[in-house]
Amino acid sequence: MSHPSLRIGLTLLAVLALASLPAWSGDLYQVHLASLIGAYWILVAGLNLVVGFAGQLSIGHVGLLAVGAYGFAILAGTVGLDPFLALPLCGALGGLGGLLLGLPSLRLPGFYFAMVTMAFALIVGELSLAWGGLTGGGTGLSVPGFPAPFDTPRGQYGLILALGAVVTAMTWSVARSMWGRALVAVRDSEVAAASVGVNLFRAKLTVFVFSGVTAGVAGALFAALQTYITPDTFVFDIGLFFFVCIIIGGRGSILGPLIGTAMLTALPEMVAPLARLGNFFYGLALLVVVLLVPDGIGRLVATLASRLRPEPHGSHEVRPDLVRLRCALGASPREPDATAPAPLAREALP
Amino acid sequence: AEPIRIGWLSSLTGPLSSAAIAENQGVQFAIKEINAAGGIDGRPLELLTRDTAGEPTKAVNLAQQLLFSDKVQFVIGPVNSGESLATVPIVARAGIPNIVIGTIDELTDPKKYPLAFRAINTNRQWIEGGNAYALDVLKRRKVAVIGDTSGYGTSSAKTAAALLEQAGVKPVYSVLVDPNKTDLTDEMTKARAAGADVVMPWTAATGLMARILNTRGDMGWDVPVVGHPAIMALPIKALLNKPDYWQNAFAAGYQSTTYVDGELPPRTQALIDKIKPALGGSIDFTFWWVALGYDTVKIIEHAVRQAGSTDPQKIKAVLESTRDLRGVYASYSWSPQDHNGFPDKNIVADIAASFRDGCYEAAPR
Amino acid sequence: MLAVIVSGLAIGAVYAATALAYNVMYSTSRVLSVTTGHLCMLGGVVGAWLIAGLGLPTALGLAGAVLAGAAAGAVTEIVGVRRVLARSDEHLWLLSTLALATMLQQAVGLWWGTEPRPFPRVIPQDFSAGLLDQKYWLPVVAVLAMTAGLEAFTRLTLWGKLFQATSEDAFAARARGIPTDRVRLTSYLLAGGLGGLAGFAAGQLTFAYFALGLSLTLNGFIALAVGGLGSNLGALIGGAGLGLLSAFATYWFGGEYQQTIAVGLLMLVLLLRPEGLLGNKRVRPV
Amino acid sequence: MSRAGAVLLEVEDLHVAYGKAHVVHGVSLAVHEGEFVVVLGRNGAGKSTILHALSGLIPKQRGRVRFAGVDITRASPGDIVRAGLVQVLEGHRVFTTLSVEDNLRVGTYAGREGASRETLERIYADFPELAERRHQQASRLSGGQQQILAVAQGLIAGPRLLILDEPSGGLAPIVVDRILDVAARLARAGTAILLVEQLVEKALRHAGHGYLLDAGAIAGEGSADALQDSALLRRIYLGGTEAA
Amino acid sequence: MSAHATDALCARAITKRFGGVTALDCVTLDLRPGEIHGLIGPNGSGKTTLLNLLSGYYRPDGGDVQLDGTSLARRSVQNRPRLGIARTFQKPRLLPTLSVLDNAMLGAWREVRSGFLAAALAWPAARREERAIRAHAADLVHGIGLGHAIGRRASLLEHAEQRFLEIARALALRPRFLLLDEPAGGLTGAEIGHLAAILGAIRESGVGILLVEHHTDFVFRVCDRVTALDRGRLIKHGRPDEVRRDAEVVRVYLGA
Ligand SMILES: Nc1ncnc2c1ncn2[C@@H]1O[C@H](COP(=O)(O)OP(=O)(O)OP(=O)(O)O)[C@@H](O)[C@H]1O
Ligand SMILES: Nc1ncnc2c1ncn2[C@@H]1O[C@H](COP(=O)(O)OP(=O)(O)OP(=O)(O)O)[C@@H](O)[C@H]1O
Ligand SMILES: [Mg+2]
Ligand SMILES: [Mg+2]
Repeated sequence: MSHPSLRIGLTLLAVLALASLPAWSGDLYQVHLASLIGAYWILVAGLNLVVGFAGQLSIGHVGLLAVGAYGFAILAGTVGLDPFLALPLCGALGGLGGLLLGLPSLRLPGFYFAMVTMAFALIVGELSLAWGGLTGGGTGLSVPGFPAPFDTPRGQYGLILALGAVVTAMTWSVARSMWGRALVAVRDSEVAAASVGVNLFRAKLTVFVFSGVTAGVAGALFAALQTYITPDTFVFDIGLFFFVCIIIGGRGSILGPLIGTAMLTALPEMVAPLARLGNFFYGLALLVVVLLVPDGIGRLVATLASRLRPEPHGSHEVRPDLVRLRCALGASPREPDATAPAPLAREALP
Repeated sequence: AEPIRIGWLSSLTGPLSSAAIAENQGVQFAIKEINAAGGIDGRPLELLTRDTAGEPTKAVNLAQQLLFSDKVQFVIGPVNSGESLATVPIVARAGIPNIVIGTIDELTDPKKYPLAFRAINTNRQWIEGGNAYALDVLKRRKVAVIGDTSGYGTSSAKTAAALLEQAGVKPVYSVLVDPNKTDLTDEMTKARAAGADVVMPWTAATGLMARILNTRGDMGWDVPVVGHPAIMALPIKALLNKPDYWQNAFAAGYQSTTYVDGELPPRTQALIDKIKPALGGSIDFTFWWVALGYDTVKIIEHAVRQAGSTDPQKIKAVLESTRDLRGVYASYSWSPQDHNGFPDKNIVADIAASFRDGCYEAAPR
Repeated sequence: MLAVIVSGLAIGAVYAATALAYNVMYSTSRVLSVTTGHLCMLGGVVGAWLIAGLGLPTALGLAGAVLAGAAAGAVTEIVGVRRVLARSDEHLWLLSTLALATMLQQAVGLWWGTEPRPFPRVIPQDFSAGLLDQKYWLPVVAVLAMTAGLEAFTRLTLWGKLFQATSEDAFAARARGIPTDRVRLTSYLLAGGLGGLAGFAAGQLTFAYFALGLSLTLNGFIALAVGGLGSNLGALIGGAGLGLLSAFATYWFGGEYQQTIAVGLLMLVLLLRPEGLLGNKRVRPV
Repeated sequence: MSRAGAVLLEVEDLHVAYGKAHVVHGVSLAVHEGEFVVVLGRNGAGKSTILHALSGLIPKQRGRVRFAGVDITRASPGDIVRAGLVQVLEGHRVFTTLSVEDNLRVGTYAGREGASRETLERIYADFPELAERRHQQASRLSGGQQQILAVAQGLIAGPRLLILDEPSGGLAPIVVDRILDVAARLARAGTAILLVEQLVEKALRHAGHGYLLDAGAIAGEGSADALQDSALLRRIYLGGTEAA
Repeated sequence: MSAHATDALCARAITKRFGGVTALDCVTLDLRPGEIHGLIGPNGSGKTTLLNLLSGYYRPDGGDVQLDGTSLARRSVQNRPRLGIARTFQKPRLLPTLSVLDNAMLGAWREVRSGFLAAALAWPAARREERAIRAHAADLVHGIGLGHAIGRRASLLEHAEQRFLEIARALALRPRFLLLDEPAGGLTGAEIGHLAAILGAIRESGVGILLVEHHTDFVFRVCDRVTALDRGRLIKHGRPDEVRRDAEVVRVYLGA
């Protein structure tokens, strides 16, 4: 890892660049696109903990996005709550959705879990059509915007940027905390995780609910950006898109998926032929990543960086420091004799 | 002179692309025609076509792009209702006139969307046309309503049932089916058991429509089918088990594209004659989409000429005072209170199995 | 009521056939491929294209459908499974087959169009046969024949044993001189062929439609998980059960809650019997 | 060194690595026609790794393997089995979902063409416990019976060289004795045997020649009798290498 | 065998069957604080199985596992580390993408008091806790001799380093009892010497160690007591020198 002050400087620079985007980008369309990326990212950041860290392959998060979006349209629109009150409620709603989905499904093995999440997305679509009284059925619902100063594209962008920064910081903290280690353990070795006392199901469920909360918030913001939502808005492909963002970004990387989200949202907009290919493009991107860079671009960057600055090939010799070990073990300090050979068996037995 | 930039949100690929492709023919043709004649007041038209693939999210992005990046002066479309619901408010907020070609009722609202003007009929007009034929001409009272579970299907079926009840007819059977459901035997059996004497499908899914007709035919049930224009779409023909399953089926259609005594209205015939060579000499899709696409551009031409500029407020004023603007597809009238330009009388009932040059025979009265 | 049962069984047969294709691929690789439903979809589309589009005789259309399915199966194995298994990362095959399925569906959508297209008559039969129409019994006959054939194959032939040996312990199988890569490829070819056949047989029921794949991948999986992973008879029962349940659910509640009810069945079975109705307890899924 | 018969298997400078972990460092060994050779070494010394590399199951980093005069360094496992080099893996790895008889049939898949393939009946005569259970699923066999089945699976392929990797693993001594007796009988009948075993004494009692392996390299070799009393063997085998 | 079982981890008359195989047949063993208890026996004699029963991976078919006199029958695998029972694996189970320090820190999971939200919001208490765990883990990593590799990804470690890291992770748990499955497997002589020293230090701190091992010299040198198994049965229990001389043990395991 690079020098901490350098890293802080770079982070500041990136934040500044992002914050001033409305100023230097000439047109509102780009601002809208950036807002959309931001809203997606809020979901992807939470999902990343589920997919990239805990290794649970959820391909149906679009269902939770829809829950948040409809929640916002109903709470802030139909019910008439203040949007800033509705927003956290949508997060709670998303979390509840995550809990309901996670409780039965997180005990299932990989493919089973993936299929159930996919089915969940379809069920949410089905229910949003069937419960017409609440959701407007096929006609959908119009979504109110946020009050001034967040009612313009630039204002919306500011709001999303702020929330996105908070969520990023949260996932960042989680990833670097004991929870992050526990989640990676759940992904890479359930045996190791259990051997240190990680409750696998609880850990998975916790992080899944968190991803539900971010998905709910993202849904609310997404709905406000769309101004109008119908069941057609939440096609299964979007769930696939989120998933691909993470895989391309790199599992176990925090910022890789952000790059993935930005790239995959912006590329088809910029390159018209890609838009024609639609899902084919996402499929191809996923396949190429899985076959060629299974660790994703996040890891690729890290690998390249470490290659530029090769670690001095350290020794592999194990040299115990018994004094320090005894200290760490909190043993009664007998005679700290670091040079003494291995203590032999005690003569007498109890 | 500075060109007039028109944004055209079209779903040229993806599901339900056939209507958009046809409309695109009309739009392109009108643009070419006007530009060949020297543009509008000397200003050429520049068309910016954007393919939404029928996805609302994409449509929103592309609408933003047209409005803010490309800075268009007019927006036509999008084609599908779901997309239109999402983009109309955005175009409205940007203060750009929007020619709406979605049929969902909510798309026009002079207060919320002061610059959105609809050229196409509303869904309600279609349904009223269908209902009128079933109730008043065929004299049926026991109606079975079939919708699909898509957004469009559910809302149409709901409207249809509501309108029927207003007319004092409560449907004897009403059902929503998955558009990809492979078998409709039980729905049709139930409809028959409920005593239905007319089946009214309101779905734009051709596969489902074909299955309804096939099931009716296979059951040997000779009940008239009256409903959404998808009944008479040409692809249905290929999906039918037997050609004569298409008999005794009627759909809401347009006066402008209906043969009366073998004759089309002169304006329609003229456009067909003009455009046919460009289409390779034959028309194998529903022609009214072409006419509609053609008219959207002509409406813009009319507005700009009358207003003498592309100023949105002036355009609004012109359109709101337009009466009986004669297009190919319909004659349009908008007012400050009503932004639906399509008059009820332009809806007629057609015979489904009467496709010729993209137009249809009028249903017997 | 009879109509509900017949149509439920017919669509259930398609789910069962998809579940069988899952089983065949799983039997050598312990991989559940997302492309499974797309193999059936290809059978329908290619069959319709060859017969209705190119005007070939029905028998050639059938052969083409089976070949197309088999080819897609082979692509799944070579591109999506082989390298990933060699790297022995448990999760990656889900991603690679998902990627392939997405590409396949989109490619067919671009080429064939996104509207359902008709599937020609396979056997000359009048349309007035009602519930005896071929569109109902063709898929059922096909899946019964497939099940019988597969059971005979696994029980009676040496290759069937090789399949089982490869899946149980590929390393030990290689030590016995069994070319496990070839065995696995064969199973994917076979699964693809079966999928193509099923898609062909069900063509008149489903029409030739590009988006059928994903729905079959899901519903076929539900049939598989309900019946029990690895059991062909279970696939048959699971498929029939799911088909009937969907049909009756639609009959009673309308089509609005179809998916919800299907998944409800899945969750219920998984809660009560995680290994499925006829599944082998010892076989750890995935 | 005086070893009878022509060289059947010849391994030169074999290196094997798992990723970056170099496990076998330049091993060379030979097995002659009809010879009974044992390889000894403690846990993790790399014995199984060498055997897997010989059978083509894992890639070789470097080195050359010749079998019956043919270079099989890069041959596929199938071709190696067909050539007559057959390995019985450690840990009674049979196919438990198949019946006993099907396990044996699978064993014939890559059996040697033209060679005098052991017939089922011959196997059943040698191992009556398998004959009794021929239609039972292999999962029902006890560990010892499974190990016998694994050896039988190897025999039915008609080997010229049979490699046995720790056939005694988890078995009762009496079963081990029978398996080793069968191996010795095969060796007398002309099939070469390469045995890896932890039960040093039993192994050396049957073997003619032996190699000692330590940390992925050959630490010593010699006739079984010579090895029996060597200090090297004790040191390596009982892990007495630590400095103390 | 001690009759009172308080302050010890005990297996009481444990039987475990797998299908037809009886992997353990009425085996009793107690592990006391501050002692190293060796467990030896031929391959497949049930050593790993016994260890798995103590750490909760298997449930016994007969008998009971007790800690301080109370049954652990209802405690799951994930629960036992919280009671202070740590273990290592015959085949190291590390997290390949994490650094050595992170792997060691994972061992301290049972000390984490702050919840997910506190971690996400980087609450001061959570950060303090994190710092303490990091410091302790770093001490252990250095102490056990992996200071040179503390920032290295675990996938880049040599076999011996992996084994030591597993022990460090188990120690991060601050265990009362430590179950080691063949920790010396594949180590060189010098490394085995280091291991012996480390085990000594651990014993001094009052931790009870169960040592499953094939390196008999090593076992007899460091252990306070040794139990020998054969085909699931306990054949000898006692001081190292007693076990080493036992005729049965020599016959089935040590050889003449
Ligand atoms: N698949 C693998 N990946 C990485 N390392 C491995 C793998 N298999 C074995 N090893 C390592 O290679 C070394 C040699 O292992 P091998 O199995 O060849 O030993 P062995 O002599 O057969 O031991 P045993 O008596 O336990 O069978 C060991 O240190 C082991 O940990
Ligand atoms: N999960 C299991 N299923 C079936 N049998 C098992 C299982 N685990 C262990 N066994 C059997 O139980 C017996 C004891 O195995 P265990 O692993 O405890 O031996 P061990 O003493 O640790 O041997 P080693 O020294 O080789 O590690 C063996 O016969 C083994 O095959
Ligand atoms: Mg070995
Ligand atoms: Mg063991």
